[in-house]
Amino acid sequence: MNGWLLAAAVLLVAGLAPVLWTMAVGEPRTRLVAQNLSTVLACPVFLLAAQGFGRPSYTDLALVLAMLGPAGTLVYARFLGVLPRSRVVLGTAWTVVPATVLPLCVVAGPGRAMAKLLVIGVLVVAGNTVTSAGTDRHG
Amino acid sequence: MSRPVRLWVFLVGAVLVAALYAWACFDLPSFGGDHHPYGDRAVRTALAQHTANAVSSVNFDQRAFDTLGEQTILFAAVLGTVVLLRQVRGERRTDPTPAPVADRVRWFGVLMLPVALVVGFYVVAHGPLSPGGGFQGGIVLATALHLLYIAADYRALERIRPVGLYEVGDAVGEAAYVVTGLAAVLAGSAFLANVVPHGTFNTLSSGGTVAVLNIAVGMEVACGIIVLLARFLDQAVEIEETAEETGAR
Amino acid sequence: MDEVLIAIAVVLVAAAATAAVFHRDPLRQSMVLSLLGLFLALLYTFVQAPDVALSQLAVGSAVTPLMILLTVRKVKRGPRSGSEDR
Amino acid sequence: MSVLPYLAAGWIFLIGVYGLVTSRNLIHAVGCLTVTQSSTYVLLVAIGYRRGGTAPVFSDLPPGARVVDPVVQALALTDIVVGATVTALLLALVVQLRKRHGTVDPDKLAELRG
Repeated sequence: MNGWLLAAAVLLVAGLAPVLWTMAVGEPRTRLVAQNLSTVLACPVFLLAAQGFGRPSYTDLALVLAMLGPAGTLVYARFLGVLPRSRVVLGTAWTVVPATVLPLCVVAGPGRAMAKLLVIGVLVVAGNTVTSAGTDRHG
Repeated sequence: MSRPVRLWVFLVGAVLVAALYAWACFDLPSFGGDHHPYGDRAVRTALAQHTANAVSSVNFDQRAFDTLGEQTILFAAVLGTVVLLRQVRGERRTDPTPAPVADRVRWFGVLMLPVALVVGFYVVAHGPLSPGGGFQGGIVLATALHLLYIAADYRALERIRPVGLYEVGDAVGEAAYVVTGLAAVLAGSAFLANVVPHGTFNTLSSGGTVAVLNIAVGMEVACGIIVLLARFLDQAVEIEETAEETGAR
Repeated sequence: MDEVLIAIAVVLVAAAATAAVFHRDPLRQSMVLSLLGLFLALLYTFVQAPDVALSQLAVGSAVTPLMILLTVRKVKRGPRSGSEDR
Repeated sequence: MSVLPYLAAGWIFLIGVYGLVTSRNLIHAVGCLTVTQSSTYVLLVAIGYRRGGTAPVFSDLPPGARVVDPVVQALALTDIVVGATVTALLLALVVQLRKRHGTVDPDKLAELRG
């Protein structure tokens, strides 16, 4: 019974399934928040899967998503004209991401792997703090 | 054919296809089965060629000729889009106005650009080793460059992105792939054969031509996507139809 | 445990694909498409295909949405509507 | 579980084609085509899976390990990227149609020929 994969499954069902639901039925502003939330939740799932399958080389996926996730949200913000301020995304970024990265760092032990995990964690938190801070475009 | 008729024709066809497909699925080898003849041989060849990433070995070593075909499809699609989205008679180009973007977002774009470029080059260079390769790294590089448009505005992007250079880069990437193949012929073996010494396993120089072809494909995909997005951005942001064009239509 | 993850991912992908089809507005559809790309990348990772997941992530997160949205803007702008140029 | 991914791939294919047939906006139709293409990736990658196997990337794996099939992954990997550029070509065609006929509704386009 691999605890890491169990955590990934819980994140999938408890996090990403409601995001899909709000994306399907929500109105545009919450849809953009849902899209932003999906990338915040997906990064920890990739990291947990990398640890659960015992393959440190899978963390490249989380690295690329940590970079392109916020960029995708900003693309939508540019075309919707407004980037809604969202405490949900901010809260999730600052709770779920450290909650998965720190145990993984402890397990990985000091070295290159821990450095990579920390870089990914910082990228996700920084990127989504920017996108969740929100800009109400005037005029 | 009116809409309801079209829908009915589709529904009948869909039911038939669904029934046949479901029936076929139950005869397929069960999910997670153990019978993968091609896979085992591909892995064995990849390890023989000192390429750690068997998928890259399949793409750039065992099936390099098919990847040349894929690459030519990509090149033709980019060429088609460039031709379709060119500025025609009766359209004029206005220069884009700066966008009001929050400082945080602008700083995010400026700081993330070098990081994204480094990660893009990392993904391309580590093609023969870890998950990644020319195709994925090229897309990451192209998206990295457009962080400037996403976080700032089109003027900032246009200043650092001369489209002509990337069109040449697109062609050079494709040409480099073919030249590498011809070099193998000159070296006396088959087109696109892996004649370069394979180097030690799991190091950057391992895999012989796999690394070279990876870089060629990475360059072509990156430049191709940049040219594509450049044409779409021009059409959406800059090119407008002048009055007489709409009147004449 | 791997099978459970794969089953969850497959169900999420099928649901996202259905949602993507039933959103008639291209702007909303492109958002659901980017979510579908994310779920596909997750499914590929659980089926041990990280290269394919990386490719889907790179394409689905920024390139395809940007192209669809630029096309929507160009189509919506029409000949003489003086909408914002950015 | 032994046939779920294959059936899901079939479902995604049919729902994509349904969207394509009943679409009123060509950009929406191109999106539905992307959905239909992704059904082929799901089927390809699902066929290559081997229970208990891991990814055929030996940078952090002993060479003798039990791995899944790399050939189908190579097929799906290149196709995703080429599919993106073909989607761009289709969107460029939609822009041209909009310029030439002023509409993106496939039904209206059909009437224009008459």
